[in-house]
Amino acid sequence: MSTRTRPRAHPDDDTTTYREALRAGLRDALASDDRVFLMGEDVGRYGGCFGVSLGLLEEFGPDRVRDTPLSESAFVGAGIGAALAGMRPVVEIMTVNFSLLALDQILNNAATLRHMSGGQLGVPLVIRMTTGAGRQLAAQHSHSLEGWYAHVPGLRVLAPATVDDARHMLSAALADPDPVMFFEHGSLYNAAGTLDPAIHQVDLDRAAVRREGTDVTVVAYGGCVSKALEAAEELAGEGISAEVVDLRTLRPLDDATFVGSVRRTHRAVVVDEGWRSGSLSAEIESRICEQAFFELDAPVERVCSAEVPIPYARRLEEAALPQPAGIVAAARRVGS
Amino acid sequence: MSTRTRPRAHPDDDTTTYREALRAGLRDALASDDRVFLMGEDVGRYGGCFGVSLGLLEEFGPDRVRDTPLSESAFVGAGIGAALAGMRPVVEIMTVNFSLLALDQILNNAATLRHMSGGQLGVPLVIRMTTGAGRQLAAQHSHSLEGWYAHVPGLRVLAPATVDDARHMLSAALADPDPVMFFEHGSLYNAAGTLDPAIHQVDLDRAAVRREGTDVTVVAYGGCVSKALEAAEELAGEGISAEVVDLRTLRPLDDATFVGSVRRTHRAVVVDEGWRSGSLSAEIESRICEQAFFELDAPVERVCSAEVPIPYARRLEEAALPQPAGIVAAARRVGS
Amino acid sequence: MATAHGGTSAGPPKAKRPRRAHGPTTPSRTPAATHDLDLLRQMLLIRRFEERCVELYSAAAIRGFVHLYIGEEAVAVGVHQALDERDAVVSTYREHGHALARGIPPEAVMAEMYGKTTGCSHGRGGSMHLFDADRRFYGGNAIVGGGLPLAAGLALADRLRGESRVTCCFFGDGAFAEGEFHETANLAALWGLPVLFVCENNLYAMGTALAREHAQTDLAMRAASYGMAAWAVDGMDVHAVEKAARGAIESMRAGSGPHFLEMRTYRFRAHSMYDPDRYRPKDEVEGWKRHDPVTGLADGMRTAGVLDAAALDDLEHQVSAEIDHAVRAAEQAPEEPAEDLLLHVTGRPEEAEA
Amino acid sequence: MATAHGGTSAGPPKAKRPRRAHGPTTPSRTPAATHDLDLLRQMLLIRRFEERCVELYSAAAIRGFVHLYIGEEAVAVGVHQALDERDAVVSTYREHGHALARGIPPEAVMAEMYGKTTGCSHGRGGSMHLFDADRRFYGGNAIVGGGLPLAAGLALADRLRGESRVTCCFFGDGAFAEGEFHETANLAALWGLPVLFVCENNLYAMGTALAREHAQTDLAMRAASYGMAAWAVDGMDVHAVEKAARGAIESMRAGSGPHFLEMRTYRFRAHSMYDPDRYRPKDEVEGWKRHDPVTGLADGMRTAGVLDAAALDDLEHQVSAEIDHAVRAAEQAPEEPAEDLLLHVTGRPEEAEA
Ligand SMILES: Cc1ncc(C[n+]2csc(CCOP(=O)(O)OP(=O)(O)O)c2C)c(N)n1
Ligand SMILES: Cc1ncc(C[n+]2csc(CCOP(=O)(O)OP(=O)(O)O)c2C)c(N)n1
Ligand SMILES: [Mg+2]
Ligand SMILES: [Mg+2]
Repeated sequence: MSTRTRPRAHPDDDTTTYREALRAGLRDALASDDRVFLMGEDVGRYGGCFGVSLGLLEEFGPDRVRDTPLSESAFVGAGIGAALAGMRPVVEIMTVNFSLLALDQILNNAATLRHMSGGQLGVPLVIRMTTGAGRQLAAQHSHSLEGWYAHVPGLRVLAPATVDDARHMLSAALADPDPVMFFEHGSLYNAAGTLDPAIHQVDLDRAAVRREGTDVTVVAYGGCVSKALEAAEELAGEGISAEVVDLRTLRPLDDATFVGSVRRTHRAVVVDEGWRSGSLSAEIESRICEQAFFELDAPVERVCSAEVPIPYARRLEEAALPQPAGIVAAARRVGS
Repeated sequence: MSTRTRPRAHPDDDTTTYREALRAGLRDALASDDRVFLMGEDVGRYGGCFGVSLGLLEEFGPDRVRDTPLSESAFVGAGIGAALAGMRPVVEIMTVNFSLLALDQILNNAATLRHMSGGQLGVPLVIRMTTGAGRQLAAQHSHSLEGWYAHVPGLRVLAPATVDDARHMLSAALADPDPVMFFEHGSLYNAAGTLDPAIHQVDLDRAAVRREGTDVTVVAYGGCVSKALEAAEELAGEGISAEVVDLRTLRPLDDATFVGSVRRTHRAVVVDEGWRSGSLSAEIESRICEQAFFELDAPVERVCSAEVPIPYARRLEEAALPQPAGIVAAARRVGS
Repeated sequence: MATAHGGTSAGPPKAKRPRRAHGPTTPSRTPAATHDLDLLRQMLLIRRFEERCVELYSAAAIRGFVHLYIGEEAVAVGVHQALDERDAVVSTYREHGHALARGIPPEAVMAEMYGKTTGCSHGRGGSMHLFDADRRFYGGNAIVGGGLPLAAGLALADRLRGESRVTCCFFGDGAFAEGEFHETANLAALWGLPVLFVCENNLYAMGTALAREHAQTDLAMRAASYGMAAWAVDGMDVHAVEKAARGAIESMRAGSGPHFLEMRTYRFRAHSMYDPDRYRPKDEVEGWKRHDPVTGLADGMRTAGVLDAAALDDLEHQVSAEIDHAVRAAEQAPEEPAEDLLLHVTGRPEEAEA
Repeated sequence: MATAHGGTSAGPPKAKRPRRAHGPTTPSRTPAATHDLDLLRQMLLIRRFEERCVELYSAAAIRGFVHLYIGEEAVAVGVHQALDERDAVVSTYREHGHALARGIPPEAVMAEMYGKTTGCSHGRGGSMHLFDADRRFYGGNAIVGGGLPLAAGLALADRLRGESRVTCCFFGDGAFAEGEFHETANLAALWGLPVLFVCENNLYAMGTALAREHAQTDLAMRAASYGMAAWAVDGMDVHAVEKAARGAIESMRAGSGPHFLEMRTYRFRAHSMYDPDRYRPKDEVEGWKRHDPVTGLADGMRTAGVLDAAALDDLEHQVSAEIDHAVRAAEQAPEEPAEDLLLHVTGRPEEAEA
């Protein structure tokens, strides 16, 4: 199943968009558990800044689809408090760029209360947000900071890249006893795909092999999965068989799947929209090097964002971000 | 020169503490450039929460040694604004734990304004803070988040580990045209050492080899340097010659020094007080693997903090943090 | 001050509009009339500039997020009458009006929207990040509330150097809810910093009406609780805005510390290009449009006999030509080559690659 | 309300102390006298408990940061009279008093200070992170202002479920300057959440006096600007505190939304064990000590004839025995083995190692 963006043909064809899939997941959650509520800036009357929650206010009312003031620290903290009290809040931070304002609450309360209290408390909370660049939104609106969250013990971090994951990850996240960070890449909302009718739930502990291959392992997540698949397609034309692993969960990492793949292909390219230095790609590379050192035939290559605040100008932005061509080139460099 | 903590013998011996060295650096800066001022919570009347700025209010007055309200975002942002206007502020955030409240200002303004403005603006600002664990301060007061800052283009990140660096890095930082994050490990303030009279300035672009060796390279920074040296001492007793590299600057990383060392020793251990997953240690390891892949005789080992909010109980805290014994064991594991 | 400015009111407050006395029309314009003509020209420039932006956005010549100031022009233009070049300005993502009123040439702003090297941020910033160091225009900030602490710092530098400059910080009613506002207001008042807080209360933060973002919607009163002078102003009336700003800034130059002006205004367009504007009653929008600051001023001038159809036509032509020129120049300007990507990350070019 | 509570005043405000009427002493105590004895016992327990902590800290039995509540006992004890077990409490790093007043057994608090498994946070939290889920005591927060948003969320849950519970959040005058206070106050007032904001204004945030942290030092007045009921209380008088808390909470249970109480109090000791306390004038400290809430209540009771030396002695002995027992129990309690380090990181034990 491809998640590449393409316009929906007509509303009654058999595809669904990532946005619609997310909305269906939210609707399900609200309908099936009255401890669940959605809270965030403009999730209600406006319908969500990217339209994800459109219609939910009308369906579930203002108590359960709750518009907040511009106060990221307070409403994220309030989500934590409500979770402590037994609710199952879904808090939307419009974008990862604003999540810094709530980071103290996330790190020092959500991720930590269970441990500090000696296991007495739990924070079953889902925090959703848009992440990533690619739409010429410039330096303050183009961050990919998932890697930071993936550094924090006590959090689970998700990056749905397909309509199936968009559709089903939320219910799994809400079943988690701990705070879950849920990253939606901004370039995916209009991506359409066909929901697999066989899937009713997803396993958050497993990465997914999105394409099988034998010559090189390309590890990606979120908005970069479709770029990796595009690169794999191009590599196939050159006779290089690339296996594409979609991490899906950034914490805890499913080493077994991607290291296992590298053990078979002996070569790896890691794709990450974060700035290269200190990005999650370094952790992936390190785990590969630690666990498959003697099976690696070449140094791991990383394809990341350039170390620059993402510029507005289109050509510069494109140059700053991982692109299929760069993934192809890296796969060639590892000698596959 | 060892930076291991030991009580000062008497005030007129020839050693100085890390705290005193920092204070001397601050005093110099205030005395020599009237664009410099120090600002932060309790830097004035109280003398700094760890006593670093004791006496400076009396010496330079309340305009230049400025107590702020508890408002990390506002006073860090005010430092950025004052830097934009041509001042050279030194902003103290009591500890890295509270820096999250100012992280939006640091990432989205300090690190980004130069680029967003197409090079018109610069933010010559130094932000000092205490970092690290080891004093039973528990989960919210024991963070090591230097790695996060080292991920951000536009910042320089320093981690002085010796009295010489504590003494001289500030003036170099103030000469930098960009925002500099200055991390002081809380366990070092009382560490005493002898200032090298030959040193009058330091090169912020270079890591330092603190101990030469031939069998294994141990890379460390900040509060872990003395632990690495202790481990090296013990390893020497076993006939293993460890080279200890003190990174000093965490962004930009001086790959040449540590990769060069590994090329000679063929083995590496990276020590980092951050939580292992996604810590700076992964970036160091990745660079080693990328640049010295064919010279490495064994997978790199990382000695990091356990993936747990740092607990209060002494025994647990000790178990959570990198310790010399763990470094020794890792060096043995890499087969040196 | 009582507020007729609730989220459900269908028009601006019926505040008295202080008017400067105009003499009878004479062949040579009075200074007041000349000033009014200039105000009108500036507001018209902003209005027409942004209308052109809408077209260019549809044509995909401009990308990213674009937030229009249409309806709020009196605030930027009125406040800028009282600022001079030594002063500093900190703005938001809705800042075309502030930038133009500050005197940044339309070519430089338009080229920035095009992402061209001749843009006022060299194409790196786009609509939300207009900068002009020479004019002390410190952006363009896309984090709501993110500019407030900067403004305090700019003002602090002036205080430390004993300069009588002021820093003007624009921000919205939504930003007032962020912790940054509170911290900065306290800091500025505590330290007596010359910050002019200009709160553009357009009744909405994106789709959220004032009464759903604030427990207490009288923002000026709340700002006053920090111990600074604060009052509300009819933000649809450029004269009222100018008068209030002059009063505040005069007092600030004399050392009286920060001032807060709540500008009661309204955006006529949606929040951004993506916003279908589902959350505002049509008649509310129409009600406010009847108080259009541009036509309001023009009407007043006509009544006073200092503006006729020909003069207005003239103005429209001037403005239109200026914008045409800006667009042409932007179209022809060079794009930056991808090789230059890593410029301007640090002031130390040698290590641009970290 | 005029404030006699400036940073330089050498004593507490001379507020009227509302007293409950005591009848003449009779062999069987009146309910009021019984209640007073209980208040005294609780305050004395906190006082003596912390005095013991000082000794234990010197002996290195307790480590980390320890912040003493000595001088402020009337606030915790008075407020807790009005709370019941369905309510929730959110506290700070200066929370021994809150925890003990909430009814967490001294053994559990002392064992926590020792880092033992029998501690109320199983030794993982220490002095700054006391928790008791059963008693709805949600910590113990070492980030100044960090507990405020949590309190709003706890209260929101109650609101959504239609419960008439309240959440009491303690915080300091310093925390009032953080953006979190502003955002939370607005949220609570906007949504009518049953949060009781108890601001312990002890005139200092570490070494920074009130007037150097706030432009406007009348904190109750400023809280009122959010549209919530707010008033100042003599925090050295346990009866005044109790009365104010009862009034607020009664009104909150009836659905009147958040309330704010500014407790004017003073810490008799330094900020923490590391603080040489160089920033407070000696006579200021001495002045406040003359209004010691513990001796104040005891003196009042003696005057009213409901406490004699023997009874006080008795109390002291009881309290001392209780603390002795807590210390002994803590000393004998087990430490957690290092192998258990990774427990309680997530609720999913299988992946404690990430
Ligand atoms: C910290 C932060 N949160 C959310 C956003 C998304 N956002 C952009 S503009 C806006 C509304 C701001 O409203 P207001 O301050 O009233 O300004 P206006 O747009 O009305 O001029 C929001 C929510 C943001 N940019 N920054
Ligand atoms: C966000 C944050 N900034 C700074 C600190 C360091 N700190 C701990 S307590 C304190 C003073 C707080 O004062 P106040 O709120 O008045 O409470 P008090 O200690 O007087 O009870 C400071 C600055 C912190 N813990 N958290
Ligand atoms: Mg607005
Ligand atoms: Mg205080």
